[in-house]
Amino acid sequence: MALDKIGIAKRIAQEIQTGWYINLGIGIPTLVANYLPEAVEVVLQSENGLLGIGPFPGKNEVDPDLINAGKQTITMLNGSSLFSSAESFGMIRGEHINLTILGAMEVSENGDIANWKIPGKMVKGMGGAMDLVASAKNIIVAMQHVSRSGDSKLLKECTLPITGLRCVKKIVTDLAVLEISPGEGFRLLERAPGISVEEIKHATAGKILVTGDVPEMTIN
Amino acid sequence: MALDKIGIAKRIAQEIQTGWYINLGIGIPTLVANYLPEAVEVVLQSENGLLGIGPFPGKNEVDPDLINAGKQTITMLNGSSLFSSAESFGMIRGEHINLTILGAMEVSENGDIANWKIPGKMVKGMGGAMDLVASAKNIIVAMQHVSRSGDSKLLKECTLPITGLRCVKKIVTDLAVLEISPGEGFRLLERAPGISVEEIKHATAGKILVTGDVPEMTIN
Amino acid sequence: MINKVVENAEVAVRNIKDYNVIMLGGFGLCGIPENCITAILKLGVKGLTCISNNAGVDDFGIGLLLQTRQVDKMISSYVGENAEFERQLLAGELQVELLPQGTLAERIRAGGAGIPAFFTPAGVGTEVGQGKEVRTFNGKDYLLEFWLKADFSLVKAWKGDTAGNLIFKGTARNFNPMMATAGNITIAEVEELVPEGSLDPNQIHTPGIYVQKIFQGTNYEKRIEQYTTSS
Amino acid sequence: MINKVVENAEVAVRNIKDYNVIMLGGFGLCGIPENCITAILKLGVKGLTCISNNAGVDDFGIGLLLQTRQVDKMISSYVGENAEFERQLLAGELQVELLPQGTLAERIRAGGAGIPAFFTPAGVGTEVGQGKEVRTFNGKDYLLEFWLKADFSLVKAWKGDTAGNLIFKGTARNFNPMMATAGNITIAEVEELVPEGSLDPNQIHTPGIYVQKIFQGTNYEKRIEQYTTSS
Repeated sequence: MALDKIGIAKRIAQEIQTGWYINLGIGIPTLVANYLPEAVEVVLQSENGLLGIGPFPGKNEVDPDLINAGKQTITMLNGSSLFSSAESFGMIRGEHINLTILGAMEVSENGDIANWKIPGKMVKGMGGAMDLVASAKNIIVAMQHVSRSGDSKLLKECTLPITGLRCVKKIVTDLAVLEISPGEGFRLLERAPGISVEEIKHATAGKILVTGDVPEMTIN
Repeated sequence: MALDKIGIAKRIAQEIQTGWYINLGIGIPTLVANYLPEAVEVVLQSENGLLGIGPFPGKNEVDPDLINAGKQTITMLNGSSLFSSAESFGMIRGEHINLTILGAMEVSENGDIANWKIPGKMVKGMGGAMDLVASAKNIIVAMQHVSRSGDSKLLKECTLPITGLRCVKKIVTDLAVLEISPGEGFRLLERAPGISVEEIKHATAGKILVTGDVPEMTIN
Repeated sequence: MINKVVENAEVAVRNIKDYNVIMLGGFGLCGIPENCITAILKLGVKGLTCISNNAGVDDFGIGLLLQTRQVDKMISSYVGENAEFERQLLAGELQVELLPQGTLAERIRAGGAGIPAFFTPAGVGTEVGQGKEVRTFNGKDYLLEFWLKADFSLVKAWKGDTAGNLIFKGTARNFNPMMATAGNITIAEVEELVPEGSLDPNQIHTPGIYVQKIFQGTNYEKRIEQYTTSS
Repeated sequence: MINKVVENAEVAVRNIKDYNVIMLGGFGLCGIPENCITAILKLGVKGLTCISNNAGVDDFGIGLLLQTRQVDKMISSYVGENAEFERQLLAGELQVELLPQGTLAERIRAGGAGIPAFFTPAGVGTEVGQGKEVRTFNGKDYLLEFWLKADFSLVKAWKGDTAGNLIFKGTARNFNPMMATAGNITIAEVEELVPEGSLDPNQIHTPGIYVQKIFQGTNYEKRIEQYTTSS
């Protein structure tokens, strides 16, 4: 059975190691914070100027001067710090962030990502995505394997305007976990529970590499 | 009579207008602060990270964590602010400082300045001088008109390693006030009390421009 | 120290002219110069180029200046959630230059800090990189980007003193400190204006040297875009 | 939050190796990492490249590491007042690269902020500009300068928390915040180490993300170079 958004978030949470500073994009990536194992100590960055994002506030704690990059009201933790946008992107470009998790409209088999613009439709802008993908040492993409219209989002080459070149390391979709094997294609690492290798191959337009038995994900 | 250091400082103090942010170099420039008219409201910058240099501390106020660029213990004023060296030189390069006053070993008739190195002797380093002279909108040099060995310090071209090109606007020496007239030379503006135009011409190796009667400085 | 206080927003903005370039602080609706925006509406200047991370919403923030058609061009990183913006853009009535958020922040910082150009990896191989100089350092490609400056920068702080020193609060800091450095004239509106000497020099976010005019703001709405609670 | 505390200076510096590049905060003797310098003396590593605005005095600060001949190269802006330094320089035992102070500060900031190169006006037409790319922007000449990074950055703060957040005091801030961002491993020594949550997030000068190790310093001498009083 294909994973739902929570399933994708739970699977990504397993990738996270203690001691990491992490930037979570809007949507599924934001959900990942809810499924981190208790023992894993990480710090979440919000690119509008905060390290140490806390839970959403109680109704009496809401502060309009404290929001995340998705403009949601948030709280801070003990040990949090606040800073300007220039400092924040200095942190990002300077590769001080260990992991970036973000959504995508398309990923190519060499790790290109497209997630900021659909020509002819409204352009909302790239926000911080281009800085993040140009700089992150480790990028995981969270997305559906195929679009609503049934087209694969894992392609030989992106068809939409690019956000960044050769940057994605791993992709977690509703069907599979894959990593980019530079120069080779998408290496299939894990199947969603009950999803066959054939189904994943069918849903993947780019070159897919399958070696031996591909294990099923373990999701709690 | 040639001015002493205090006389030079007092004459430079007359150049300063209310509302200016000013960087004072080590030596005579530092003295200028003592002779500002009461009504003139300025802010002094110390490039190691302070706006609003106050007087030297009383014996019980000395704080090793509060020094000026000459490493002297200082105090702060109401309205002072502290910042990093990167921010400090951002202020300087970004031309937020209205006036820089510094010493020189040589100045050329096109406004070049040399003040950081004497080849063969010890090189102490340029500190912040190269940033200051490359960026300041208004630079006044405070110096003796001739060196201890009797050589003019106002030259056609500098002989020592350059600190900055075509940057000096005005020079106040023990003998005269001169401004750089680009492409023309040193324009003599004022004479020190009792010093003749001929004496100044004699002490100036670079081209000097004298128009009409040159007034004597008024120093209180 | 030099006193930068002016009476109110109307006095502060009155020298803004048609076709000026203005920077406006804020991220979304957080930390925006609400009073200055209202005063510019009243002033009625036209043809403005606005540099701001976002373009407000339909009926608040810079969205208000779009409604009155006072803006010819926006330089931003994200402009979602604004129907009037979309209409003007599609009708060709509004020029829009979209930049990566970090590039925008750094170009403004560079403008204030006297750095005319710098290299950044953001946007290499994308539309943003078209026509820009690319150079490789240590095997990685970077774009050459230039400083941004403005005729006026409008920033919003939490506390400020009469000497122009500013302290921001929470994530309302965002683009405000860099924009304060990059305006030929920087106007700061503050929630609390205090006498010089009231703020700890060690806690100042924006030194007063960058601020030409400061005033006590009034009636802050501080609208929340995504009111989200745990319960 | 992630705990960065180590026991003392000896533990903090023990991974520094011969020929490493290290940055040391401070301006003159103000805000220097006294405990780390002592620990490096004890560690005995050789061949170091030290990036620091100054080189200490004969018998304090980096001057101590020059006496023991642990330093092969200094990158600084001002190195006056140090006789041993002068002796080694003239004897060709010490390499010295002198940079304009603002260029030094900005190159370090660039190293931490992922900017491989930038243009600055300082040094155009001087020895500093020899061999460097010159480019004209708006009629003014600028030099291309590159980022600086270090294997280890050693910084000294006033207060720090267990998560590595730092607050500096007075003009002891100087080069410390930029250097904290530009070290592969950044070690912070603090006068007062406090639990996370003790420092106001709005007053942090260096966010903990930049700091890999932090320890409570001891026996600060804080020597004054030019003791100057009004009376």
